[in-house]
Amino acid sequence: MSSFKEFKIKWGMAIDLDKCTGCGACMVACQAENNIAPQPDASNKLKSLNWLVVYELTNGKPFPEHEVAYLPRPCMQCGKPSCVSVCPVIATDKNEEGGIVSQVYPRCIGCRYCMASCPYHARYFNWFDPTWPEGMDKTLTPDVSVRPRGVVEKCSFCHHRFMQAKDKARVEGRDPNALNDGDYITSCTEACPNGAIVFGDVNNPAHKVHDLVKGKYAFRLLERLGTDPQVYYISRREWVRRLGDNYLENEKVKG
Amino acid sequence: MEDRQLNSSGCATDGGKCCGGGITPFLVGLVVSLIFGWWVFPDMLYSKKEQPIRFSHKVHMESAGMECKQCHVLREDGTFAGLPSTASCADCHSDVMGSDPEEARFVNEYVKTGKEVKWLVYQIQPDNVFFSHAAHSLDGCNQCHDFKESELCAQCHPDVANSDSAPTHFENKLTGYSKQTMKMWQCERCHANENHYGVTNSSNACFVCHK
Amino acid sequence: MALDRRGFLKFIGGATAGILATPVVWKSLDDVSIWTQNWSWIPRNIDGANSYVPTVSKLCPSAVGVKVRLVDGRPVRVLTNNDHPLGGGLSSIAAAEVQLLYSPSRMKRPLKRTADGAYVGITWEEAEAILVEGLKKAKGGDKLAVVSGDETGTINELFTALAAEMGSKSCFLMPGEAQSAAKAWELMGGEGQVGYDIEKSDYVLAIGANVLETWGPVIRNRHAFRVGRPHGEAPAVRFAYAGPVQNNTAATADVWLAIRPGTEAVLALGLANLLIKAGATSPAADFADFKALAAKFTPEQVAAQTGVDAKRLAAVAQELAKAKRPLVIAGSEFGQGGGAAPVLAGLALNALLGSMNREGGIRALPYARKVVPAAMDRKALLQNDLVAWLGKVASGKSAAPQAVVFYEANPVYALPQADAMKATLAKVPFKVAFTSFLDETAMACDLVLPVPMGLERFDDVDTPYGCGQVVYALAVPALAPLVDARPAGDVVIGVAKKLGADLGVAAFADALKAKAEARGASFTEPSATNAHVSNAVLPVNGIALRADVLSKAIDVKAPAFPVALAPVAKLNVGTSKTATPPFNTKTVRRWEIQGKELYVMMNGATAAKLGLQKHDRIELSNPAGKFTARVNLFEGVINDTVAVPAGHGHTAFDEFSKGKGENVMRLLAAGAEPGTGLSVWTSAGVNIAKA
Amino acid sequence: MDKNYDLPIDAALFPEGCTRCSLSKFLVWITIVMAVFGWGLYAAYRVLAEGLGVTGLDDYFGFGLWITFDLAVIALGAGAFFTGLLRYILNIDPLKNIINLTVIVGFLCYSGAMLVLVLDVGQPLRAWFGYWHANVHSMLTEVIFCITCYLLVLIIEYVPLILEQKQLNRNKLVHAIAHNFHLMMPLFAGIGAFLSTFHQGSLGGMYGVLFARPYIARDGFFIWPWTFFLYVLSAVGSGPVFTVLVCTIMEKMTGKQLVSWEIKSLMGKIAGTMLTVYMVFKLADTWAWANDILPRSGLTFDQVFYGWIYGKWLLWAELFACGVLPAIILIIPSTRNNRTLFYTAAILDCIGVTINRYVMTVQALAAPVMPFDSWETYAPNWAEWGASAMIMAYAALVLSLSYRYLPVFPQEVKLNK
Repeated sequence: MSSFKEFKIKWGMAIDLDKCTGCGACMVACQAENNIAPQPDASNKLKSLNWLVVYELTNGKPFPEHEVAYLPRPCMQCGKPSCVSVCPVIATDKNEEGGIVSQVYPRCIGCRYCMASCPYHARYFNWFDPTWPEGMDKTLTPDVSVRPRGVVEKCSFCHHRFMQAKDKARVEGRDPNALNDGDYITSCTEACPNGAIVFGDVNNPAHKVHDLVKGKYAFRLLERLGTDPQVYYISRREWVRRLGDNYLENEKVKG
Repeated sequence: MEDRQLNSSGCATDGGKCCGGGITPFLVGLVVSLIFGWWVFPDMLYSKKEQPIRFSHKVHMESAGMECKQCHVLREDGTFAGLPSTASCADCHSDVMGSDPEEARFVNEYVKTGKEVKWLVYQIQPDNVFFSHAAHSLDGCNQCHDFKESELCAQCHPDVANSDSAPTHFENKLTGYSKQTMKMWQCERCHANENHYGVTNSSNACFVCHK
Repeated sequence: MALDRRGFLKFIGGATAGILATPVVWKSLDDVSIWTQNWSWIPRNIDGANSYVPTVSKLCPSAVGVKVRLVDGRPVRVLTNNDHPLGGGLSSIAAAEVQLLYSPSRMKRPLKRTADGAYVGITWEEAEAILVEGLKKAKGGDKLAVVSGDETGTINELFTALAAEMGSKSCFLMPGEAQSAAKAWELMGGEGQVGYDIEKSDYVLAIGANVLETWGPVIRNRHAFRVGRPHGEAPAVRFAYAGPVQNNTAATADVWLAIRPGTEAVLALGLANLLIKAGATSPAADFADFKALAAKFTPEQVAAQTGVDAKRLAAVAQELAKAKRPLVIAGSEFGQGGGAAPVLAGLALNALLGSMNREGGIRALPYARKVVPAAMDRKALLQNDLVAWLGKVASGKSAAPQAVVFYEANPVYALPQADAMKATLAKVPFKVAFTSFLDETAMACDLVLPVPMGLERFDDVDTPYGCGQVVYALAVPALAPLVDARPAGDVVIGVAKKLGADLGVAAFADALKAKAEARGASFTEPSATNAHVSNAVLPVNGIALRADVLSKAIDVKAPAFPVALAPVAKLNVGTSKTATPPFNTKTVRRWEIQGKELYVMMNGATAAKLGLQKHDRIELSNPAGKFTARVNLFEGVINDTVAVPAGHGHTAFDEFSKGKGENVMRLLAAGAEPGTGLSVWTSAGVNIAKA
Repeated sequence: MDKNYDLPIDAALFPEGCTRCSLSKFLVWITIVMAVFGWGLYAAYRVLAEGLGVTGLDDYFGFGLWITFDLAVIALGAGAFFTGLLRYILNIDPLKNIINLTVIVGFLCYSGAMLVLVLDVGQPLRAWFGYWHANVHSMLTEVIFCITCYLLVLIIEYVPLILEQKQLNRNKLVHAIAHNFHLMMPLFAGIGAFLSTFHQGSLGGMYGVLFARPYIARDGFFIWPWTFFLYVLSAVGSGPVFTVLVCTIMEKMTGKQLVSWEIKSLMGKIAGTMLTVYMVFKLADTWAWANDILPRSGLTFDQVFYGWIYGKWLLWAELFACGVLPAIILIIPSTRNNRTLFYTAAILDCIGVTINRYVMTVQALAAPVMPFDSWETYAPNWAEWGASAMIMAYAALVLSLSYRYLPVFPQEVKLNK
């Protein structure tokens, strides 16, 4: 396994699960932003393509002790991604400042080895060519290329917005590598009406997310497997935090 | 049936005798395919197209004293406008200015009708490529180089500043791209050059150029 | 040269060697792979200059303030507008609004129904002629009815003015929370429109009212929630929710009080009882009566009727009493049919908590003055009860009108007892729908007129019910209509003229300008945010608690059915007017719809009692209707209750929603609320049998 | 040459001294095979023209029947390299009597696997990226290179057999080529053994390196997880008996004895020995996995099994019924020489390896890692079965033609006198 770079900038998310109601606005905003095709029947969740999926979590107790929580799952942009080293053709990599795991569609041969490696199911395959209802393809944004069938895709943290923010900084004479908090946020972050997602540079103390990820109630999914995700979750509810990783019966949960 | 088979196998056995021709057929085959591969095939692969209007960059640069970025504008949000719209050409060419019949044709066919010109772009890139004109600025490159604006542009684009007519556009029939569309290795001449990294903050990471 | 086999083989060998030394193979291999990046049947990116148009969504019931991103004039995204008083995020419908412009079920031209029942496309001139002819026959004596699906727009003034000119007062809004609230507020003697200042409250108790999903201006509510709950920190504002299902509001609320469907008012009175015992009082003249009424709702009594846990009830009462600026919001868990009693009881609670006319409490907001002289004002319009009227028409107590005009309303799908309503509407000889989509109601009309979608037209939103402030927002077109649609307002003005009536405005835009002025908005032209906020409030004096009405209206009978029915409304499946937008099929939960089948939720204990397991196919039935569905076990449902996702089971629209699941409205039977006469359908029940 | 009109009309092409069924009977058989092949071809067409959505694969099961099929046939095809290694490098001479068949079976398994891969990758037109843009860190790259090279070796090993066809071999040049190829065979066998070891191993390594999938993640040695070595061992522990089984099926179908019992028994002994070695390591690996890797991931042994479809019975069957049991039968001479027990053991051995490849592929993907994730099930659909059947038909076709026209079995004439 290859070693991975450390980056000066590390884009990350802090998602407050106590604020998410599972309304789905982020999922819709993601599809529209990233030119993901709609599906007339998306009831087979194992074959419906959406970079961001909201999982339903339950504390497993019967009524009336039952509690429910919703967990939006973008790509974790792992610090040590299990998907990158396995790709036979370097279609995915983690080499750009910011630490976003890239996926280059014209390079992908569609072997799906990366999908097998990802325990978060963050990677999706284009089982068919994407189609839009007649005329709806006119609403495609110019920012993200449309993927043909046969390639794997995943959340890119709306990487194009990063590029746009840098270009805007350049024409305004600012340093593109020192973006202000909020100059670059993902489509889901922007859309969430509850403000459940905070996005920014985890390494930059001027960004709100920097402190949030260090909070007492912050955790990451499957931390002990060593993937080192750049997406953090926050919940004051212990049972929610416990569902973030596998625990043996006698093990204590963090926070 | 039996006979025929025996005959055919017989021919195979005495094949050694008719082993004539020596190396000649091999050489003929070699030469034919070399000619086909190097001269005929490239011609077959591309279709030639001319620009809808014979546009002279030279006139605009020399006579009108314009710079590239006056028409090929970087917008305020950092995006690049690429080719000027008919409306922006009409800022000057609202009426025929010179004696060039092509200009007159442009004014009559496009400015007056408000139609956009379907210019052919020599460097058109696939959708999966993100190219930032803002990042490839004169300021950035001239920290070390000493480019004039047109020289910088000509690093990737055909050097049209001094030409009176636009070059022929060769379109690849298979891929739909221009013959001059840069391949990734051409981008990497700079991007994979580590001397650039500290100076321009460039890198050769995938997502710097892909979308 | 004679070429024998050997020679030929040598030639081939040479040619092969040669071709490998040319670009033919290698270039082709490369170009073929480049070709796979650019398959002609895969849509391309189209570059261009960005521009942004701030507007307000007329599509989303939460009237969310948004920005539309255009690329060279081509709309590509609906984006968050943080500067808008109704913005601050997106709803899952508003987020899909741009794409809905190209919805397969969008109306592209006027249609008329021919004698054989088929629809044919016609021109607008023909359509207007048919409309004028049809309306002429409905002149005089309430022979024309208008049903509007727009609660907040000035467009209603044009439609109601037309009706008035035709001699009719039968103008209705589609049922919603606003009608129940208007009735309750009126009974209490309140003036203007009741408003809830969620933004400044420190304790919000929502009884029934699904404040984060279907009640009021949801995105504005959510924004208040967002501000009150700083990321990763202890919440500055506590939220409590009472309802039968752990819905989206309950999911993040600090407290979920599980109560049986339709018992919101009982819960509120139970809380009132505890608060009064703890010393709460009110200057209301009928406080003594109210106290006496509330005293009957002891915790035991409330627990028995609502199923609420008595300890949790007491805890919430204490929290309310302790809070500095508590606010109680009562309503229907699925945004309609709740009657006036819950709102009345909820407002009474606010009175006990001193929340009347206080920051972070209840506000009385002035209605805007009419700008179309002959129109019915909002207050009057809210008093008309569509369900009750249709019930009278069905039973023959009222004569069926000669003509009905539907404006962006889909009553055939969205009214309770949907099957019966459809049959009733069939009695009307001439039906016209102004709509953007070919919905169930349009499919039942004689004439269907396409209106531009919200992003293609000028329109307005005036203080949606629930807002704590007067908010007037202008919708401005981000693009010209993509189809042959005409703004309904202008069509109405033109038609009125042909019928010989002058509505007093020359164009719909003039009405909007006048309305903006009436609201004191500084803009009369599109501006950067297009929204005006005012802190104007009306005095709240002499409020009565109306124990007399409440005592009659709260009529908890023993359940007539073994299982109570709790519809669960969510915005992601769209509205009755839009159905499920194409992108949103992916947001429907796995065990909500599978293929064409609907899943309904119940808890494990209920399922065990009924002998059911997850995925079992069951039939839900009552006198109003029946359908089959499958069982999903969800512990966030109160005992003996089945929670049914609403918004499915469309019989019109497109492949993204047609024929998927079942329409829960078919099982909801409407009754009249004693004491107020309002139609209610929040306490339905069903029989469940294995199918 | 005297004409004997009782012989099939293509008799002149038969191997020296061998008899074959009539051409019409042969054609009937070939027609049946081609029908199956055609069905698979249709499935392949649909997959290539419309996309992999026509299969039963999904985002949870990116790998399914085809990868299982590939891994299984590649493991079972290992008879080729291992027998080659023993025959040519270690000079175990009796194996010459079955070496041709092992080469053909190996060739079929590998070329068949490659054909399936063309369908299984989403963008077959870009498949060459695997060579041109290779990621040296990926185990799959190792697999791609080794399999390709090894397939070339197998072709080189197969070619002399074709050239030894009676009529072709009359040509002096062909004869000379075939002869010279044979002389070089030890070299190719050596290269083949090297390549094959690596790719068998890297197939196992492919799974073992998936460190975020506790079901298959394994620690290891240098860059290779233990599965690397387990796959090599399990392949050599089953490949030889698979060849024997193929041979026996051919014997049943043709009604002839093609390879003497001694040779089969020898193959059984070889496989049995290797299987025994494998089982020692496999049991140790399973123990370490259950007691170290799983608890380190916060999981218990019980949590990685689910219901009947992914139940523990699969593990017990793989380890004991199809592992330890056949190993014992095959290493003890008395049980090995009992034909019923021998064939039973051979079949169990092959089933065991197939189960191993199946659970490593499918169950590994089915096992949820996120605690709130769910177990999902996978069932291949007609398109996957069809394409797999196409490969079987292709193998049957090549084997039939090889048997009919090529001198595959040196002992055939002697054994059928």
